[in-house]
Amino acid sequence: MYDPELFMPLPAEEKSSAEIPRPSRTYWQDVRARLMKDPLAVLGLIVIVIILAMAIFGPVFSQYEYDAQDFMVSNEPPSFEHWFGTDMFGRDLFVRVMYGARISLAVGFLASMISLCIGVIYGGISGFAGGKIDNVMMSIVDVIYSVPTMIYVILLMVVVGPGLKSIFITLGISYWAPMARIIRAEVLRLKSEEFILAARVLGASPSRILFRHLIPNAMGPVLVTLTFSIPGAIFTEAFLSFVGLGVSAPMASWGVLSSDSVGSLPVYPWQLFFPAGAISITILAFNFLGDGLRDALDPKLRK
Amino acid sequence: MMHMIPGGPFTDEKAIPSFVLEKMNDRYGLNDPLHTQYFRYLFNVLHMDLGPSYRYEGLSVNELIAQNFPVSAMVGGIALVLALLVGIPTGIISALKRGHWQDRLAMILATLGVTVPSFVIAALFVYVFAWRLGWVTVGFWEGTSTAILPAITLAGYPAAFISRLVRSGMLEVLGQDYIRTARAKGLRERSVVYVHALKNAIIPVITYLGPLTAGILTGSFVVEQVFGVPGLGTFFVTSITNRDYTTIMGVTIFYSALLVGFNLLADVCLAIADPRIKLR
Amino acid sequence: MTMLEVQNLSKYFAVPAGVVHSVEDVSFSVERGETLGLVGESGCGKTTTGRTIIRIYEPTAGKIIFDGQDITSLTPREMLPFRKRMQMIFQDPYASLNPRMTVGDIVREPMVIHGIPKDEHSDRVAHLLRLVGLNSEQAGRYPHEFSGGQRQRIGIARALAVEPELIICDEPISALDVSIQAQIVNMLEDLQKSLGLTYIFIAHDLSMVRHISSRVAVMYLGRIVELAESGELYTNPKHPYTVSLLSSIPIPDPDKSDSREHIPLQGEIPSALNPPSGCAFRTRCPKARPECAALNAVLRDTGNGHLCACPFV
Amino acid sequence: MNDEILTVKNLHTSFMTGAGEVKAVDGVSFSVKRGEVLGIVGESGSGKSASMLSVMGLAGENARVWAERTAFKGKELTPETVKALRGKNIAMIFQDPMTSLNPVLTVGYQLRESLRRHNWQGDIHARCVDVLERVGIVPAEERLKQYPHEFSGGQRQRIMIAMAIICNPDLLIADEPTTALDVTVQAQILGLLTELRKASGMSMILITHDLGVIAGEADRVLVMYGGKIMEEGTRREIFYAPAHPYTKGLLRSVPNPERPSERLIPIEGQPPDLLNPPKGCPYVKRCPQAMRICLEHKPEAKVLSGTHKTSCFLEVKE
Repeated sequence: MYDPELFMPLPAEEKSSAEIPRPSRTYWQDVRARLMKDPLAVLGLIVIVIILAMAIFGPVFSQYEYDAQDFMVSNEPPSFEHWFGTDMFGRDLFVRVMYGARISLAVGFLASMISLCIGVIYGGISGFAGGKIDNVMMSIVDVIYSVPTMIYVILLMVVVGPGLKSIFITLGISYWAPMARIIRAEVLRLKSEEFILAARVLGASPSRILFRHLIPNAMGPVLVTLTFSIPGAIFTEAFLSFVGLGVSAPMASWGVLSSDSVGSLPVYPWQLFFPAGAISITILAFNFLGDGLRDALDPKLRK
Repeated sequence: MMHMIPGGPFTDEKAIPSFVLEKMNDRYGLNDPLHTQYFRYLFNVLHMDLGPSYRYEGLSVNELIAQNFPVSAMVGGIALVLALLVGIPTGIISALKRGHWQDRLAMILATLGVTVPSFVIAALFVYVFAWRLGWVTVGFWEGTSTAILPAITLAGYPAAFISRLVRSGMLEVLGQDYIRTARAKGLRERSVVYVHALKNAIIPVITYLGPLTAGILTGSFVVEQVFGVPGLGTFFVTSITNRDYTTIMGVTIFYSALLVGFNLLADVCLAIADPRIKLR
Repeated sequence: MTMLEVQNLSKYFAVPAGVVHSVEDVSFSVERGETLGLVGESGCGKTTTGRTIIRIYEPTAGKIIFDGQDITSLTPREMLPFRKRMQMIFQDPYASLNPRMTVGDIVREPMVIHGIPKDEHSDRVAHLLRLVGLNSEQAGRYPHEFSGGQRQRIGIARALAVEPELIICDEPISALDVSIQAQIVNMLEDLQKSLGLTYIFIAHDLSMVRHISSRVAVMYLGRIVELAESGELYTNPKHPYTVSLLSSIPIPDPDKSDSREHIPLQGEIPSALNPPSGCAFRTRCPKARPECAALNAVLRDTGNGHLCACPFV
Repeated sequence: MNDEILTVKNLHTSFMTGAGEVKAVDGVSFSVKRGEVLGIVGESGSGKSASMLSVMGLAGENARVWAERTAFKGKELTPETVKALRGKNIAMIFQDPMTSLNPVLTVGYQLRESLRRHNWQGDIHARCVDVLERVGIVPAEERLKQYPHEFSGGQRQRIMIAMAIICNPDLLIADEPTTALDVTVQAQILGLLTELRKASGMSMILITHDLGVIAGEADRVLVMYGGKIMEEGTRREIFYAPAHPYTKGLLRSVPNPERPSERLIPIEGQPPDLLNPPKGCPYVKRCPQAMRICLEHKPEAKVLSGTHKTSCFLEVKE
């Protein structure tokens, strides 16, 4: 069985040919690939897209107006005419829930964006500056933290007065504290990484370090926090509306719709069921997406 | 800050004669310069006096809190204990049975618990248990028996959150080097899990005690309302609608003091559970 | 010709528990074209010394003179031209490259910062990658697609991009496998010859330091205890710490390992928060005497430029 | 045969990861004799730790372990019998003393629980004080009450050793016991291990990447690469008459203490990708003497002398 050919020296080209290069992928392509492998996260994403689409286009295509009253059909149960039934003024609940989605989602996204902006700037400066500035800035956050957010929000709402605009403002300026903490922790962690030291040794300016090195690397946790803070804001809005501090009639967020129907719950349970279900499903979808995103970004799973 | 609110506490639908208004403002010291009012209030708060209520004539905020808080404390206390009793075991089970049906079920329930708002659960409970099944009455406070349903509702979110916390804590701890050491020593799986792993995995739960209390507090605002519990939460929400400044302020200060207390308690527990942390 | 002179350099850090004396009154000079080794165990201040020289840390006291100019208190703007002449290679090949940038961007960044004309960038990146033994087609790839040794090469290419004269190598091989370490050390030696570089080589692997360095300084608890020509230091160590340290290095040769004398040290390095008085090594020194607690252990020349901080040798 | 404490034949271990199956150990056979020190040397990913963890049943949930035979003192090992031996007859110490002790339990508790588990006959407290004193942690009475964070890295490794020897094991597996420590502390720990071994006559498997440590401590040596044993022999055979190109390359790539400034001869190339291992010899891509056969076929171990074996086609060729 001796085959002298097999014992010939192996030329250098053939050594390297044994190497199969894996396709080059950027970090975000990697994350997306992992996210798409998570069925719950994909489901969450699909649900969010559907809800968004319904919120934006739904009311336009409906034959009913969200504030059109029709006493002939008040308190109707769900039917072919009115999919979710009607309320005590005979308004179509399906349209009102879709319209409520606009408000709830707008609150969720805008309030999160406001708190994200404040949090990123505040936490970024605090972590980047370090030392005394950091101590003072974080003490302020700690004080804000010591009062439960909801009490803080309620007090602010009482001051600013109910309404959609106040909800944006209040949520935006009260939800930035956790965001600021996360950003700061992330910046502090990254700041001592050797690639940041390398940039400093090269003489990179603080703004270059911040924008080229720190922020792109801190984006992962920020994105995760954002996906969790959107449902948080939606929930808070619903909560506020429920205690009577939300948007005023005839506008209707999901919270207002739920709140309005609590009184008639024993008789017309569907009036609570649909808006409450919408809130729950939306929050659930964002949570699935957030969980999936967090796992996809986890460096421990990276190979 | 409270003075920025549009409308005063005595602006009402029906017009009050101006001299009455004047007299009332005088009685509550609202005609003094703002800073005098502020320092007087601060002084009183430091002496545990939260001042008189604007709305409930002849009652001080202290008395009102004393009147309403015990009910809330009972509901909240039951909820707290429930959250821990349900959350910790389910967390451990789902970590140990990772990937099995027990874990899936526990995590689906936990996700629902975290995502379904408390007022939705509250309303659902009222509908099912009070109206459909007629097991409980709502709106009449009859002590402990009526406290159970609101307590379960309040415990939902924290129990779910604790369960997730314990699960991820256990999973992380079970991958640590010292667990490998414990196994290499030939210890029984029971002692590995319940002594070596649990003692470490429980630490985040202790840290969560402060926020947990805050969550139960704020949850009580709506849950008490839906169930008709005559507690501090209901009272606080009513005060907001009534613009009863001193009461709002007073209850907020009371809540904050309560939270500071619980945070302190949590810190003490943490120092006991984790020898690396020293009390300063 | 002196490239770098460090005079009485100290660096303290304030921590909640007190003040850490990381670097205490360190003086040495580095000649153009040589490699100065800086060795010691963890916590001895060798990395802090390197980072203070390159002004990532602000020195607490002392002077840093680079090519005849005092750079101790230059502003970041004034420091910029010196950053072009003085670079650093880091320890952890996984943490020292920005994971969100391509290899090409990483090597190009120094050129952007130092205003090298844009049209030269691509050629220079390709040239640098070839210089460190990588393929210039790999410029579009991300750091996580490379092995530890390859990543360390990328870090070296980045440092070389500004054509520096002095490179501080901060434990460049300690995170690498034995078979890869030799690749990197050989490459550093080749680059030194072809580009006329000066190195400060920080490491805890004494045999590698001996191999690459012309002179070696031994640090203990923030101070230099001995400094000599590399051959002299290893064959004729004078400070009791150096003697024990050298006797502790495992030798990859069974017979020599068996026959040599071991001088074990008692205990471990004391805390830099609260260093011992007098000679910092006295708490572990096999030859400690009562007077060590009070003496001022400064480096002195024991002949032929062999400096030692112990007065009893 | 009675002389063999541990026998392992044809061991395979794979780890199931998100990116695919990692073949960490691929057909490893060896034995440890009474009283000897078996050194296992290899670089990261060579499978040296994974093979020992597999034998001990500690490789983790995502590991698939298969072996033709594993035996302890001639008795076949099963997953159940291994459990009974752990901590009592076979003890293990790990690389990172900072993370290998439970931070929330006292040192005393962590020592006592081993004794309790293995039904120690005698005074448990006295035994704890005794072993702690033997590893040089004094005053033992007070230090038993302390927590791991109150000790330095070297002291924690001493405590790990105390925990390992507390039940008088027949075999101690030391997985990179000094890698995380400074050289002077490393010398202390290695000295301590030798002293304890000589006093009790226990065998030891010493896993390390440091050729110097192996040269000083081991009686016999296994050289591993890419999940396989490349060469096996006595310490002198490995260092003075290496047969495998990898062993030769490894020895050449560290500075020669006799001629310290002589240029090093590195092993070119990068370590193999274990997700995608080469079909033949794992070293083929870096081997200066690689042949065509090495690309497709796995070499069998060839006995060169009573104690010296190597897996290389160069030996077969001659």
